[in-house]
Amino acid sequence: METGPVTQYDFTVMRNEPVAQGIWRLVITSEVARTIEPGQFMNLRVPGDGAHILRIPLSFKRADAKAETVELLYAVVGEGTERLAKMRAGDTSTLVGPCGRGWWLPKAEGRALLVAGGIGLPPIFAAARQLAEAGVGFDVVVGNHTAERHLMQEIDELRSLSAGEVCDCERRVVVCTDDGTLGLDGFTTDGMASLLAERSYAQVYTCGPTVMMAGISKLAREHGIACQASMERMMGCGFGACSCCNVALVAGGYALCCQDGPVFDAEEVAW
Amino acid sequence: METGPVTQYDFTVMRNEPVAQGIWRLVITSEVARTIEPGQFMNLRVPGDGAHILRIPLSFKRADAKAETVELLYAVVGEGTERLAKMRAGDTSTLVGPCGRGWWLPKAEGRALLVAGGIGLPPIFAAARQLAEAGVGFDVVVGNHTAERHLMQEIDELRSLSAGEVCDCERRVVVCTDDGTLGLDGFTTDGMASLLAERSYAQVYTCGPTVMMAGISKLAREHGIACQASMERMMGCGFGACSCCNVALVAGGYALCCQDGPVFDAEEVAW
Amino acid sequence: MSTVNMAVNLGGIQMRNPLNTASGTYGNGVQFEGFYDVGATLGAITCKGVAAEPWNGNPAPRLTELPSAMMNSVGLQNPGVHGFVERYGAYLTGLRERGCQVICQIAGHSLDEYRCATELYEELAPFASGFEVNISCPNIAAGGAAMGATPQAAAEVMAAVRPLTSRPVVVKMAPHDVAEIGRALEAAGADALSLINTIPGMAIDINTRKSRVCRPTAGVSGPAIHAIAVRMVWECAQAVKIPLCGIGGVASGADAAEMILAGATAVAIGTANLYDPACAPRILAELEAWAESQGVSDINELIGAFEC
Amino acid sequence: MSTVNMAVNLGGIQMRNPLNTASGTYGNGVQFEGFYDVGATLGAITCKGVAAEPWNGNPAPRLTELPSAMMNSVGLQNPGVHGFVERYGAYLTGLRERGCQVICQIAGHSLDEYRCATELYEELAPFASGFEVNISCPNIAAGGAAMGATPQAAAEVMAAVRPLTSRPVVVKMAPHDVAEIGRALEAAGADALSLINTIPGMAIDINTRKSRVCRPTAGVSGPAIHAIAVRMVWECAQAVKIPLCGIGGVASGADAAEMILAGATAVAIGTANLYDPACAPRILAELEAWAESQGVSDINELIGAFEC
Ligand SMILES: Cc1cc2nc3c(=O)[nH]c(=O)nc-3n(C[C@H](O)[C@H](O)[C@H](O)COP(=O)(O)OP(=O)(O)OC[C@H]3O[C@@H](n4cnc5c(N)ncnc54)[C@H](O)[C@@H]3O)c2cc1C
Ligand SMILES: Cc1cc2nc3c(=O)[nH]c(=O)nc-3n(C[C@H](O)[C@H](O)[C@H](O)COP(=O)(O)OP(=O)(O)OC[C@H]3O[C@@H](n4cnc5c(N)ncnc54)[C@H](O)[C@@H]3O)c2cc1C
Ligand SMILES: Cc1cc2nc3c(=O)[nH]c(=O)nc-3n(C[C@H](O)[C@H](O)[C@H](O)COP(=O)(O)O)c2cc1C
Ligand SMILES: Cc1cc2nc3c(=O)[nH]c(=O)nc-3n(C[C@H](O)[C@H](O)[C@H](O)COP(=O)(O)O)c2cc1C
Ligand code: FES
Ligand code: FES
Repeated sequence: METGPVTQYDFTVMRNEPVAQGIWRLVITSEVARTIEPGQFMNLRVPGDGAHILRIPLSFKRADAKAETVELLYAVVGEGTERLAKMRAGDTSTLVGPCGRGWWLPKAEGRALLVAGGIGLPPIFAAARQLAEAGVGFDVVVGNHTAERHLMQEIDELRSLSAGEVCDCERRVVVCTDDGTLGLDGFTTDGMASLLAERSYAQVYTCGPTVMMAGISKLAREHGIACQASMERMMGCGFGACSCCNVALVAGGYALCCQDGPVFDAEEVAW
Repeated sequence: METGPVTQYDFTVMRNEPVAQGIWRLVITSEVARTIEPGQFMNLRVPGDGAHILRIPLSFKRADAKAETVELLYAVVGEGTERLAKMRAGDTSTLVGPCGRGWWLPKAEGRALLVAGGIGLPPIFAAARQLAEAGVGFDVVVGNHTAERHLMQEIDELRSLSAGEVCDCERRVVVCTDDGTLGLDGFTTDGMASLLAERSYAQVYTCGPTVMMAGISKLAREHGIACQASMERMMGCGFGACSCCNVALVAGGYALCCQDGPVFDAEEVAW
Repeated sequence: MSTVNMAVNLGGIQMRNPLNTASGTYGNGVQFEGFYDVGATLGAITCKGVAAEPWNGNPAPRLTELPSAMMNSVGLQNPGVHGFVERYGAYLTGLRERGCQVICQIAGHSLDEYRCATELYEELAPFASGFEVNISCPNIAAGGAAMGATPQAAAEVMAAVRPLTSRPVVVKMAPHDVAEIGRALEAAGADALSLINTIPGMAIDINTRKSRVCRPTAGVSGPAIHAIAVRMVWECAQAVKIPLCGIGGVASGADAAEMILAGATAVAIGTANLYDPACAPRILAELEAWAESQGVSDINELIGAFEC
Repeated sequence: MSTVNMAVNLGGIQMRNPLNTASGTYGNGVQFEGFYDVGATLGAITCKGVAAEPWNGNPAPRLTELPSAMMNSVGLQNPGVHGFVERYGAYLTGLRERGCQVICQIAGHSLDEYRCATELYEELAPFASGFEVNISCPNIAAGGAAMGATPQAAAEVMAAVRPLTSRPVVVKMAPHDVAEIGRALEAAGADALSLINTIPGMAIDINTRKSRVCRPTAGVSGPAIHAIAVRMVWECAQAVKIPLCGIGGVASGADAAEMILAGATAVAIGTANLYDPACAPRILAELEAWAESQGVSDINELIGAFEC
């Protein structure tokens, strides 16, 4: 039986500013910070337009339980995220959360490989912090169409993140662009392949466009590496009430992205 | 055949600020200022909420054709006017106008009596300026529920308005409140009655709640005075395209408020 | 200029592009001349419903606002065919000369009234490119929607009007059983169908416990009904061979494109004309851009091109 | 505490207040326990439609957004009566003990499946205060809406289920011919009717020319359909004597009040639960405040109190 820890919290905008081409950083204060785990998400009401009834589901980059702040990164892709970009410091609204099931620590010993595509970076960043805190070594592949979309601050932070990590080798952070304007000229699968040629991994974590994640999880499977993928679906509710966010399973039938995910064992997903 | 001089103009907010309890002053720049006449109105799109598709019809207080500015006064009464109150200097949108048929100058010689109830003041103010410019003497009755709703700046301006007026007697501006908190303790009909006891008039101009205008026009009729009333209806379009804004006529059938009005000969309206 | 042929044929009404206007939301065209050059822009306009004799329409209030929609109870206020032709005949004659087709709408409370209005139009309105028979007004006590409620009733109206004119006859359908009624109308000789009329709704003032408009129910229109309208156009398109004019909540080129993909030959703008009166040229430009993006040389290739 | 008696009786289901939830928009209640005390707040909940055997439901995507609305094509994904009782039986038993009625929804593709599900519920679900028979799901290929499309078909389902249970049976109706079908269901022994289910709609991605959801049509719900739903509740209330549960776009106490004035005994919150999951206590408070403002001592005095 599903239990219902998901609830509604108020939030107040502290900062909301563009940080890369079409990408904004949002920092909010909200009690949800106390309990939300890496890979979980929240469903924000962006006030103003009654014609858009659905909330906006967003993962987060970092939550500070003590300060009760959450840092999010979002791409402005449509009407709702455009409206979100107009919220100002001090504006308030509500969010539903913490939603879903986040990342789990690798079940096998060994290094982790994190692969983020586009705006898939925030939950991958949260996973990186979790791994660093748990002392699990990891490398990162971050891909984007073009240099200007890259979140340079986060890439720097990923390089330096450490919180007791037992580092047997230097962390690699491979930056790729589809158009070659920064770092490796290619897809994240190319970045992953280059790392796989050098190192071995016990666990892959990935978030990004579905076709990318399908490629990453295929590569992981071919190398016998466990893989977790954070999936995206349009969400009616975000907490298991409507069955609108189904993810097809290899075993047949569907799981609910908002409740059984968003993080899935990539092996179980019928890509 | 109706002709179609009504068009769509851009407007830019210059000022938008509260001036009395629940009443705001809006100053816009827009080309509509060149042609709009006292008693006509415009239909403003207040951007932001796609669930509210209709525009907001507003009369105006003053238009400056040269500076291309229009000054409006509006009461915040619902979702649309609340949204309007959030527009800031520099914000832009569109308006449809100039809509409808405005006031006409008195057909008979003599003094005019202007009676405004509540947020009916803006078109009455515009009529006052028109009369002052035409050299027609007038008195004014301005009513409101309570002192805090009164537009004191406009009342002062109404006292001093003159532009070549041939004044045979001092202008009277009677301020009333339903609750006695300012001026005469009573309705605008009481204010009108007190003036009628002293002076005679060739024409009454009125704008305010329908029941008030019905009372004023009845009083005018009883005293044999012509009366013009500016009517309000929910507006689908504001320029004669939908027939949603019907006003019942004494002669039977309906006129359209947005096209045949908003200013009607009060005698013709089936109150 | 568009590289795509935009001309379509709505049951004999040859339109330079698919854009039409929904009856009752466009005055009789002239009200929009201040916003854009009507004659140079639209494929056709559909005039307000007119009966043989003048109708007063319903008392106020006729309008209320709903989420992403409005609801009207105008009740077909109209000056009768004589009055209509007197006031608008010259303008509409000019409009046709400017290349915009003029569809005159026939309203009635009974078969006789429909017949009578058709005969009067035939006599007085040479400018009419064709007629639209309104059997779906939800806002009148007799006639209107009742005339279009069943396949039999709808076909009777069509059969009454058909012999009286050789010009194209479109029938304006209610949002109800559109496949079945569409087939009956096609069999009775309709040249085209337009759908949908407003969807009956109800809005109650909870303080007075009375309707927020003059009658208990009224007609919902606007963006809120668009998806429902597209579905009905698609259902009707599966059922008939005659062309359709898609109506309901169209406010953008994308909305119009959906109608065309669902099977509409023409698309009429309704409520959007009221709140966004300059929308038609924008919608047309968006529609053309879409047609170009689809790599077709003729918009007719996109009619019904929805892929299941 | 309200000074107005809020208790109502929905065809034998005794509710402490008129608030119910719309099937498929409320999980099975437990999902809302984090938002408010479900057992202490609602008059009843209606569970997700469940069939005798588990159904996978439709493939992704099942959801798209529309103006003031959403459109779903879930297709009744459900774990079957066994799975349902196993997972939710304990919770729902507790819910009833907390004073909230539990309405279990019966889904099926055929008369046999409806019978089978009813029998299984009778055997396994003592916690059910009553049943709701879903004859109106627009998102399944066989059964669903087809089972409720005509008065005859609807009455057949009711007649199949009726002998199998002595608990109250509500029938969930499609937005279609509600007066006529309502009368047929009443005659076939329904204790109450709930309406409306979603309105079929269609949304096309104009670039791919494909549906934006997994099937060509899907079900529109939310504020956009409220006025249409109120009208149908009113039409149905004129036609039948059994009580109604009003559903469609209810998002405020005022919306619920409109349903009651139009003739609904109970009111179910649907889509609003999804985007505003904490709404029920607020709606209840608003509804109580309204009832008080109307100067009645019992909310039942307001049922059908709309003044024409
Ligand atoms: C669990 C989860 C976590 C997410 N985390 C982030 C995040 O951290 N940062 C971020 O920028 N975005 C994130 N998203 C995606 C984000 O929710 C959508 O981009 C957003 O809802 C689009 O809203 P809109 O109104 O601006 O766009 P719309 O105008 O609604 O649509 C624009 C485009 O976005 C797609 N889209 C709309 N809603 C969703 C959705 N719920 N999921 C996926 N795609 C959608 C549409 O298909 C369309 O292509 C996440 C989505 C999910 C499900
Ligand atoms: C020709 C004309 C000129 C007007 N001039 C002014 C003006 O100068 N200043 C001013 O403050 N107001 C004026 N109004 C009224 C103004 O248009 C409404 O107050 C406004 O549209 C309310 O919008 P809303 O969304 O805030 O309110 P809603 O939430 O839509 O409604 C709040 C209340 O306002 C009423 N209302 C809504 N729309 C209208 C409307 N079009 N006409 C009348 N009442 C309405 C409703 O019945 C309701 O009681 C004028 C109206 C008309 C028709
Ligand atoms: C104010 C108004 C008046 C209408 N009058 C008529 C009419 O006279 N005849 C008719 O067939 N339809 C009439 N309609 C219906 C429209 O033509 C159209 O079918 C409907 O509004 C749906 O389209 P929309 O959502 O784009 O407005 C009217 C609609 C509105 C809003
Ligand atoms: C996601 C979703 C799933 C639904 N599933 C069911 C269902 O299983 N059984 C049913 O009778 N109705 C179902 N419905 C219809 C609702 O119960 C309700 O009748 C409809 O949504 C209209 O109400 P609303 O506008 O308040 O949502 C579903 C609706 C939605 C939005
Ligand atoms: S979004 Fe509602 S169940 Fe997942
Ligand atoms: S508001 Fe449309 S005709 Fe007057």
